[in-house]
Amino acid sequence: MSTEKKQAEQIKEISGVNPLKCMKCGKCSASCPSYNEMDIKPHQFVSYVQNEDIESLVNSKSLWKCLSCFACVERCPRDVKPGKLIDAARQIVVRQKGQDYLLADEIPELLDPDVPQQLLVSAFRRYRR
Amino acid sequence: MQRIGVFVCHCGSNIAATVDVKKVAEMALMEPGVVHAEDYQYMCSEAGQARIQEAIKEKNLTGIVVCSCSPRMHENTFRKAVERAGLNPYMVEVANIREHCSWIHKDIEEATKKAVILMRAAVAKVNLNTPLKPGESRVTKRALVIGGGIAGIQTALDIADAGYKVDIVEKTPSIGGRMSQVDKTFPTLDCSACILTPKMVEANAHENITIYTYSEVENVSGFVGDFTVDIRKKARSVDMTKCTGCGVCQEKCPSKKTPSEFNRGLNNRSAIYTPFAQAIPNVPVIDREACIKFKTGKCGLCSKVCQAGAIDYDQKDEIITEKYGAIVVATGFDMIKLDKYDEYAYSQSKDVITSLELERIMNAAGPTKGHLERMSDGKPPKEMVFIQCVGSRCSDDRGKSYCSKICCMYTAKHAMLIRDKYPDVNVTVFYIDVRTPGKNFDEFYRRAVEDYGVNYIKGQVGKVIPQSNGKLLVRGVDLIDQKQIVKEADMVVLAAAIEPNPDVRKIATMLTASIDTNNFLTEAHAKLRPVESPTAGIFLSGVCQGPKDIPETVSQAGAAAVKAIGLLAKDKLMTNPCTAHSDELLCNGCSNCANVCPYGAISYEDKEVNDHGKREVRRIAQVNSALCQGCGACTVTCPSGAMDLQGFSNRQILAEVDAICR
Amino acid sequence: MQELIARAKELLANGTVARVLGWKAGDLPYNPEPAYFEKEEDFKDFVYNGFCGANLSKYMIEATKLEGKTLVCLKPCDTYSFNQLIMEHRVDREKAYIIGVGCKGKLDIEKIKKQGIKGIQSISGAEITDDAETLTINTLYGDKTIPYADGMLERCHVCKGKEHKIYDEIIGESKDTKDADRFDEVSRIESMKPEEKFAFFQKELSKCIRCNACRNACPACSCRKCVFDSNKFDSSQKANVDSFEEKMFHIIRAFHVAGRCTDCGECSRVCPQGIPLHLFNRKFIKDIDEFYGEFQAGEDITVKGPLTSFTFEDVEPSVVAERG
Amino acid sequence: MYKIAKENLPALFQRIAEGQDLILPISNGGQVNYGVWTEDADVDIETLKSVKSPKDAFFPQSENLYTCVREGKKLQITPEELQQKDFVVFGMKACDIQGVEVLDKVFLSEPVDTFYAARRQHGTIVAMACHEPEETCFCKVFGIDAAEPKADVATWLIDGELCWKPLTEKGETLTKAVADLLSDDAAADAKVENEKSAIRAIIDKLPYSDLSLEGWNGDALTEKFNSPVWEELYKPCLACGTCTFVCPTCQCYDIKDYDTGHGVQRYRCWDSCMYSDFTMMAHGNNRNSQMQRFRQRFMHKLVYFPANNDGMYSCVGCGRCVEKCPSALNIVKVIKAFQNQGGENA
Amino acid sequence: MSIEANEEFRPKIVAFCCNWCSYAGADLAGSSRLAYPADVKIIRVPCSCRVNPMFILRAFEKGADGVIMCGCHPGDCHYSTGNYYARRRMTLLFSMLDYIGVENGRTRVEWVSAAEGVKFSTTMNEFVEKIHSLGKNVRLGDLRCRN
Repeated sequence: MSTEKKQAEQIKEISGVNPLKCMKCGKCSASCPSYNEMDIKPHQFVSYVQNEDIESLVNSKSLWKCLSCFACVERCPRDVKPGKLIDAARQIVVRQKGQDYLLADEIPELLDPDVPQQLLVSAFRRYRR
Repeated sequence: MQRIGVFVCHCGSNIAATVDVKKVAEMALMEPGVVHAEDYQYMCSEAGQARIQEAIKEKNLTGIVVCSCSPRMHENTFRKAVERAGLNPYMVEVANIREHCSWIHKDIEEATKKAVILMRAAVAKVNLNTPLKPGESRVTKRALVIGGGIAGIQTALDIADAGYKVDIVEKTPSIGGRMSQVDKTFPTLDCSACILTPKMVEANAHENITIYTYSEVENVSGFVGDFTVDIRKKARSVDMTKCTGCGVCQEKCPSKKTPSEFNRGLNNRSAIYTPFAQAIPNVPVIDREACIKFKTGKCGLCSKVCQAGAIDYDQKDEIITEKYGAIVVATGFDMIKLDKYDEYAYSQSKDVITSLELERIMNAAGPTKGHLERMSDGKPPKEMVFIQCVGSRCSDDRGKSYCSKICCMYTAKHAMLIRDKYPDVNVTVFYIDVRTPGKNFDEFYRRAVEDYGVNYIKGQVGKVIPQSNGKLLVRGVDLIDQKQIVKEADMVVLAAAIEPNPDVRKIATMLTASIDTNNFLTEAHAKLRPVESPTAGIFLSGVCQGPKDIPETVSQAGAAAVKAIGLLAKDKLMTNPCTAHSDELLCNGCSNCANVCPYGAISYEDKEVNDHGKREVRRIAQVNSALCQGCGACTVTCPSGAMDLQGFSNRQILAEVDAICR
Repeated sequence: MQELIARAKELLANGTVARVLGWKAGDLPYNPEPAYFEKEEDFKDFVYNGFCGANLSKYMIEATKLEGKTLVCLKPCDTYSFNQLIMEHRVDREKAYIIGVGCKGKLDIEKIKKQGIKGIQSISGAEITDDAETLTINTLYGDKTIPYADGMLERCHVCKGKEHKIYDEIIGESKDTKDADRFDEVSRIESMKPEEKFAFFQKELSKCIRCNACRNACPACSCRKCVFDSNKFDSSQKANVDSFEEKMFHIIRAFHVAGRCTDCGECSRVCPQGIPLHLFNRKFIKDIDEFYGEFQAGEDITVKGPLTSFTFEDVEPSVVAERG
Repeated sequence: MYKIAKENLPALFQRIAEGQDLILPISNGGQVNYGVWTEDADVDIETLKSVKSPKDAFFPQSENLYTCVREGKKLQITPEELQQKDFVVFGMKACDIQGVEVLDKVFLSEPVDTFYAARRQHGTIVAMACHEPEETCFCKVFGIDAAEPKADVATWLIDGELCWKPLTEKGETLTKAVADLLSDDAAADAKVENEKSAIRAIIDKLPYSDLSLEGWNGDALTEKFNSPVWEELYKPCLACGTCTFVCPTCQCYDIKDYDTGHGVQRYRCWDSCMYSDFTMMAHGNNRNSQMQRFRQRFMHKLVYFPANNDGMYSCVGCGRCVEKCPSALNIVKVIKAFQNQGGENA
Repeated sequence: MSIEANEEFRPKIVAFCCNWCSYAGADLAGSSRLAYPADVKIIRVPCSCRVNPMFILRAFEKGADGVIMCGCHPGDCHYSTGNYYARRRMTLLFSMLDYIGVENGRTRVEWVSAAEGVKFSTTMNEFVEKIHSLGKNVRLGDLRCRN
């Protein structure tokens, strides 16, 4: 199995998403609050995984622009959940980086007293895995 | 001992490519009772059948096993073939070595082994087969149509024209159904009422048609050719024979706060009402929930103003029991509830409406007298957004997995009509795909785009947000231009999915007709028997079977009528001989079998039996073979094994079990 | 007992009933047999005591076919069986005159003998009239006493109550002798590992001699001809050839009475090998209670049995595996 | 007279079981029945009566006769082998031994039942005197002495010792094989004599010991057969087979075929005259009421059998049916019923 | 014909399928070429309510390693109520088999409609796999049938 294929399989496995279920309606992109910031749009994520182009996904800006608000997951009529794919791609990045990710111990040093708790949790969710 | 012939079919290469058919035939000769075995290219062909017939004559065969495709496919073919050779048709058993063997296994040795076992099981069974003779039952020459929409009306008219009596049962106060709510029809844009009303009138006037409106089917018993149906005629509180349809009662009625069902709740109606002006019969009903007289005992205004003296507050529900030979289901559809689609703000804003509501708004007899206006403030809209596939093509539990089929076309129609009548209104349609298979359909859609300037955007809407300025903020996506679209609209129209009428479940249970996971009635065969239910004598007309537009509905309605006529034209029917029967020497008369019989086919009688010389009067179960459908529920509940099923007897099934396990 | 005899004689004399179905004293202190009494002088042998365990409902299947009414003595638990037989049209209520007889628990001679008692010459304390809490047994090898409860049948320890469910009149006091939960043993087995369960039943059923006493004594097994006696299922009878047959026989026996079995306990009482056959029936009863709601066969003749009814929401068979 | 301490019995059983089967009373699930000895078997020689009689040792409840295997349209028939291995039945009581003699009359007379004959030939019976006879026993009525059983070896269990006395050649052979475990003790003779009289004294006190068999013989056939007493007697009978299956002398069997899927196994199994399909034939049943079947059992034991076997009854008074009948019916009640009837008529 | 130790275990599996839904579902699995092991042999019955517990015990007696019953989905029975009765009967029977120590994976009920060829095939694949994991049925078979 090629690396690309392996990675694509890995993403599918982590996210539990079957990209073949997508009917390309675009409701995810229509729902996305970060749409304009993204280079690869939410609905495209699905076809990237389908086409096994994980490299592009991993290097995209979108990966870190997604707020994990899960609007796309909620509204997707086909139960495809693009948000989960993005999450899974992040996981791949984290795994590639090995141990080099945010640890709980590091937080106090970084902590700005004005940072809202919510952001902290969301950041942790994004960078901790 | 039977003299059995085994015939192994190659089915071209369908079977022969994976099953060693020669080997199966050779092994068959080893089985007890088998005196003849052969294989042939196509057993179901003329020549194949002839070989069976020849063998029966030459070798005096008493039982036949055909190893071929599914018995659901050709069991009848082979039964008829052996009958022509003088053998009882029920002496045939089919071993399914195609669907259950050659098509699912690749390894030849393995598939052959399995085919041999399936053949053995069939031989073991046929060894115990006995000749069966179908009984006869009469056909009541009257049909029942459940549902008085365009499907029901058309079916009833066609059956009636063929000379048979038909009754239509309609739940609402008038026939007409969904089509009567529609303003214009695609792709011709004729006025729906203009083409429907004449049919309604014709049905009402037809000497062979009886219409029961404001009525529901309460109970169904019996079987093909001889159904007995109880129809509940709900109390109308108005004497149909006296009412002249003048309408004064409706004008004077002081209770006018009930949302109009016909206008989809967009305006109100009186407590005594006819749903719409062209209603048939043109006799109002009193909605007892809303009527002041019924709620408080005071009022009685309608009775005072009725010159014909037709108001009858004491009227009671009436049960009409009638016999029918055939039943056609035409229960139609409704729009799905949109409460799970909160992102489209349907429940938050009056200006987010469904397409059917738009039909009423566009209709001259509707709540706005045909003027396009916002339901919130009555202002004419400038920006309209249509959202497609709301609840259709969904794989989650919020919507339906199927395509509702009619939305693309009616949305094009709406867009076109609006642009035609109100050229200053901008119309945007968000779509996933535009599906236009149908005569002149795509041309119609292209006209909306090319001639009327409707803005079609490929992409879905993610959210509709009601604004404080009364407008609706629509956030969608344009997948072609790769940009998110945020747009202010005055009205949003949702193409909500259609679903079968929720009552159909109850009706299907009464009819013992099967229903699919989406509550559409199942057809007997998806391609070859699309208007028949698997339950004999039950036919399907219109959307109750699957989404359809009007022309399709009308043609299916005609087809269902033809099938019903075909049944009614027969004087007698052959009944299935595979029915239960009780061994009177074993029967305890305990009633357990009657308790589980879904057809009420079992009764008891005190009968003198001769039990090996001992004469005794015993309570014995009797099966009415015309009512028995052969399910076998009784056979298992019977503790003594007195009840057995012909064609699937205890010993036959056990013989199959033994043959498979040996 | 005297009141019962007097009333029975009276009903016989005034022609209300043509015969009386009760018990006749045996030739040993503990073996009275079910018997018919038609003449006044027959009553000299009439007995009703702690050893009259037989459920006479079963005999009523034949008795109600006879000319005239039959007076039958039914203990509270027997009346459930009688009701069930009415439901299944196996007895004719019109031809039965039911005297609900008092019961303070019936005795199990096997259980008494298991306590090392042999050579029995006489037993006192088994008479239904006195309130003796002990049995005094006079034997060739000396006198023994045991508490009444220690000699009671298993079924009486899980007594369904002292209420007669159907009767024309009641004579004598009854006592609820319940001092255990009837599903305890079933639950204990349920909690075993599969191989333990299998070993348990293998051991018990290996004793079976296929005498059919359990079936023939059972008021629910009232078939004119049992499936195991007819050739409809090719199910052989009376051979204890292979362990499978006993399992087949006992599972099907219990299945055929599932939902109809009143848990009268006759099967276990009559088994010559002391197999706890009620454990099969009670398993079905426990499952029915758990899956489909509490149900007591024979309690109410207007209620359909659990295997001839259903609800749309019934549990799926996979519940068996899911329960673990 | 030899003897062996009770605690050495396991060693004795082990020795006997070397090279041959040992069948003896084993307790299983609270019930004592005869079974093949194994090291972990729970041997119980204290309990007077096994539930089933030991007749299984010579006439099993079910035994194969032959096996047919079908291949294609060919049948291969393999008869079951006759018993070839020696075996010992230990602990049989005098009544059960008389039961075997009844079976001998049936199976060893012409035509000889070879399956049975082979088992008789290879079986050695070690009998035990009845230490404490019970109230259901009535062997005395049939002239059986429970105190002194006749077998290949007779034994008495007295005060923790088993006294052992070979009576036949087979018995001597067995005794030789286990001689080192036994000790010769002349004093034992006296103990055995005491035991015998104690047993006989108890037997005289048993409630059934004075039962009279007067009038029960071949001559009484018609009179007994036509008696109205049967019509009353049979009524509590549930038509189960308990009495016949626990009986040491009931010898009726049925022959059945079992479809193995590959062929047929023909076996015979005990039948019971209480069953509705007893002697069922193609035309039906010649005893089609339970009264007739009930009568058959007792007429056979007390009238037909003695008529054909020089007065030998085919009841041995073991009392198992007395104990086990679910309806408390039994042969004693039948015998008594006729006495009473006779008295009244006279 | 004794089974050699190294010979692969090929379970015998009996599937009772109702004529209207499950048998048709099996046909659809066939025409869709959805493979499942050849160990499964189907017996056609008119309705799941025709399946007598005796049939299931008989299959085990004669050496079956697993028995599965398929019928129409509850509510969809061609005879309207048959599968409801079957559901109760099988629940109780399976519970009893479990109670006497028969591994409960050897029996299964699955509702398969005429349209569910995929479900039929996956169910059969799963079931065969389960029986493989349980191995040969040694607790319920009749010894005389083994050779």
